Amino acid sequence: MAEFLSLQNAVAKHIHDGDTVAMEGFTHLIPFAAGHEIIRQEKRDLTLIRMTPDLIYDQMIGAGCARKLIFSWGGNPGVGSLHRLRDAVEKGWPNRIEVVEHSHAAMACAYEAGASGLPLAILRGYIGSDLPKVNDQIRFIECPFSGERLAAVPSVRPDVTVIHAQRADRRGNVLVEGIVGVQKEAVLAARRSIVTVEEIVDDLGASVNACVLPAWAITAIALAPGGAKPSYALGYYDRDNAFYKAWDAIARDRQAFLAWLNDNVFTTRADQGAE
Amino acid sequence: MAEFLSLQNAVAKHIHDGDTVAMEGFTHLIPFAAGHEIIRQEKRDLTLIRMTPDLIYDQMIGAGCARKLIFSWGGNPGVGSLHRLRDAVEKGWPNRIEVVEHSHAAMACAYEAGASGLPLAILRGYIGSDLPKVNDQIRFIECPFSGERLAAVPSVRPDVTVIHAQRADRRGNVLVEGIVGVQKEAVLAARRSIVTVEEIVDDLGASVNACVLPAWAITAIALAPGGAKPSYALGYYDRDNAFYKAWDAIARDRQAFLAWLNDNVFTTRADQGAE
Amino acid sequence: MSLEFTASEMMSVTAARALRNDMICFVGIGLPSEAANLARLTHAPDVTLIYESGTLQTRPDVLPLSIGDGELCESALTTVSVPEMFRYWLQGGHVSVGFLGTAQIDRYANLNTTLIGDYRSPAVRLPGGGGAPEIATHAREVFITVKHSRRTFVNAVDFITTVGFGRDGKAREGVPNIGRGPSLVITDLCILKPDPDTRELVVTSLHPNVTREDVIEATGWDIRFATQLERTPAPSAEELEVLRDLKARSDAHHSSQP
Amino acid sequence: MSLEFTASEMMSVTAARALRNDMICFVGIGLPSEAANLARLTHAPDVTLIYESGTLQTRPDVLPLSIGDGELCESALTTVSVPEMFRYWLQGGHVSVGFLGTAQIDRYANLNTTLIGDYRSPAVRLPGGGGAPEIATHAREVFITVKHSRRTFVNAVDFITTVGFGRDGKAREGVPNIGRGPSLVITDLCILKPDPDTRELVVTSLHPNVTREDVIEATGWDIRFATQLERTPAPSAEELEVLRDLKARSDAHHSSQP
Repeated sequence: MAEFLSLQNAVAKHIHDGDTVAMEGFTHLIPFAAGHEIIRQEKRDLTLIRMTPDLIYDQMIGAGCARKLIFSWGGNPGVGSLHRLRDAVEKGWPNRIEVVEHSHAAMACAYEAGASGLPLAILRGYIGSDLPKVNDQIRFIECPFSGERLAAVPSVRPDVTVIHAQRADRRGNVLVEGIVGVQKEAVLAARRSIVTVEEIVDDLGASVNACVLPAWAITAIALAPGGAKPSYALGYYDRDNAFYKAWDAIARDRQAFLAWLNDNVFTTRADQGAE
Repeated sequence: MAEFLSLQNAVAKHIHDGDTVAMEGFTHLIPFAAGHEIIRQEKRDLTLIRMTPDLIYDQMIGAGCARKLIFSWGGNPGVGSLHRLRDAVEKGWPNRIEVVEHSHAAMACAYEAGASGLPLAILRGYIGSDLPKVNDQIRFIECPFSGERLAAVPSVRPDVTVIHAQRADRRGNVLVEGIVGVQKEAVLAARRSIVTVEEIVDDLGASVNACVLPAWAITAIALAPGGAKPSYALGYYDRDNAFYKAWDAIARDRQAFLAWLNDNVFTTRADQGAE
Repeated sequence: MSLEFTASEMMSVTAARALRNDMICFVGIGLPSEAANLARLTHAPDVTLIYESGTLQTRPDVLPLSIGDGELCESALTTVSVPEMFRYWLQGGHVSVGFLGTAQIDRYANLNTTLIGDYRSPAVRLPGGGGAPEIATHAREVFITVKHSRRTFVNAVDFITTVGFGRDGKAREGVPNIGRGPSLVITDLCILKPDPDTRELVVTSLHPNVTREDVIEATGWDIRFATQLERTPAPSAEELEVLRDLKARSDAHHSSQP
Repeated sequence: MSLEFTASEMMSVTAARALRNDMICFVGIGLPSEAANLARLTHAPDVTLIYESGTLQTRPDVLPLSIGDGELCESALTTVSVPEMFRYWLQGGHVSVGFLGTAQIDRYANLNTTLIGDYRSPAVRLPGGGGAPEIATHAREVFITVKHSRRTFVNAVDFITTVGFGRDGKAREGVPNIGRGPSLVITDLCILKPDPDTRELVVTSLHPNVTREDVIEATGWDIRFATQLERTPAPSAEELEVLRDLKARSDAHHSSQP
């Protein structure tokens, strides 16, 4: 049953060094405030799972939180590279990280299988791709009915999933709206979950088939207004595309990155919001 | 791209003797008007797929449309037996029908796999049940990662799926709302689809993550107000539970059934609505 | 104080008492639904009820006739597709108790809702499995409620639609990711629980005014009784009043045409 | 009439022309998105655009910077989850054309967006596959748009992230349930199509003012030209105006902070 905690307490209580952590949000509703709190609490040796690492994992990797990354597209969307990710992969700074790489289709199916309590996901995928040569987690099975060769990947089952959502009601039920990505699947696939929200309301105002996570499917909820910035929250604020562009120059240089981190994360408190 | 047709023309054009037909709607939005039109057009040798045959298939089986039934729960919900289904299975009246029987979980997964373009569905299912002994379509595979034994069933891929929905817009996009069952999956899994709707409107009035089927995923749309009666359409009319109870006596007797069929289906035109 | 009540009422009240406020209950239609909603309207106001039609955390004012009445959807926290219900919510491991009815049950709590007689030419064709085969294996535990008679409590079910503990009581042993199975059977005569070692159903409590002989007479196998046999408390006035109101409301609702 | 236009504009306009009004297009971010929206705003107002973020039939007023900008969701017919997008809509066979960009491409239209150099110690780590590996096999056909240079058009890609026709041109032969693969490559210099027999990319049309030598110089393999080599029509005034308006609108939008 969802417990209302401060973001600081939620991260301290539920994310531990060495954990496998999924922080989802497909461009929309990326949980930056939680990512910054993880950086501030200097969590280490995390296995980070995310379809699109985006700036949030670029920052966490640059800050030294990660030892492994499971992902399917690691760029700054519409801008270019994730320089902190590249620096870690290409030069081992601040530490070398192991990379396990999938396609989006496989990652999406792996989350879906995790939410479904299954050990594997089956898809028609990776045909002709070199990815199975470099990722031993990609296997193939034969369909017992058609004989067709299909790809199989292990399901995603994180220790903890972190997402950001528009709002929770006072009983701890959560509404996610707009581009819902794999957030529901990521929460249901995980042992524990932290949901940061823009606001806590009396009534979710959800339509009948809306994407609602019941309180009993969530571990902790933390109020974090603006907690998805510079990503966005439909109905609350727009994506800060200018910051995504500006990030390229910040992240390109180790010193500029460290200075940014100091000014914008380490000297900022969780309750001041992200960025 | 969805073509607007009369129900009579839609059934005549897209449902042929011998077809495999799925008519879905989980208690809610059952396409009775379409079922009655199929009876009126005396379609024969259909393989009927439906999780819960309900009164609609009881009527179609009693009218002699079916040669095979694929299902997972064949009762009159809250009332008792489907007497026409039982008469066909137990006594071969009006003709013997073949029965292929699953659990709900397997049928739901089989529709989901059909919509996903896969030849099979994988689930943790049928453990300890005798159903695999009497249904050779239930196989088992071993997970290549965990070694766990999991059930596999062929996906559902009907020739044609028929559903009833609240409304279509003038471009042919369709909104399904409330208990959405497996309707989206059934339409996407099929080669052709017919959607009957309560009304055709300028604007669907759908919320951002509503269950909407785009016009390009539908074959034909037919206006059929009241087309789900005695089932119901959320926002339009309630379930006629009294009729569901009354059906028990009608269906229990062959002559009473034939009289009902004559009075309520054969002498009724499609545009007069169901029941 | 002595209240008048029927055996059916005794069964529903006893079944309702088995649900706790913190449970996530996957509810079968009929008797389980009646008991689950009675629990919600009495001692367990926050019990979470899930129906296989996709309605999560529903609070119907009248008992649904079908598993997907409009009432269930309109009073639910949210409604998901049926594939999602079975994949994410049931198979995903979120259900603490599955609440089932049945047509036949045997000493190892195996359930038959498929048919009487031979599969290829049945004497009586029953509705089939529905959600039960996977509810019984994915829920952390299973409650069963069913009227007690020799027709229902049989020595060997004609068909195992839904596994209890198998023909030998050992069907769950060594199976990964499986719930612990039936933990409670509530009838109109008594309460039964599986023996911790053999898994055979044992009568643990007799309802008021029911004798051992009544149960033996209504059971198709040589039924065992717990050494510490209890007496089920009679329904309270409040339980009876809420149950009768609920049933009257529901009957009136299902008899009126829309 | 002689209009001024850049090679990039020529590429976008040519790529846009390849889309027809009745197509269901799964759109990659960047150049494909620019071309797809230009098509929608000119000759193909009803072309259906799908982005992997889950937005079905979207009509953004400005080009999205990311694959999931709010604009895409707000202007979509509906927005589905990412698993549903990849399972039901892409793998389910509803996409007529996948529109992709790339970092490297070879003569058999194999695409590399993973890395330059060796996988375990890459010289340059690129973003990776994203949606492309399955878009390329599930869509009925694939269009690719990319700037023409020796860095991009390489003799052999360092890594096949996304299959065109494989290292030998035969990767799709005998594979069930696979699309016909890349049918069109649009660069800032020319149009290329696979040879019907060998699947090797062949230049079929040169853009205005581009010579064979320009293409040879910019291609890392011994590039072939069709015997009936065409000349791509220059952009029309309307095409250029709509494109420039779209880009100006989009640049202004992405530079302003919310």
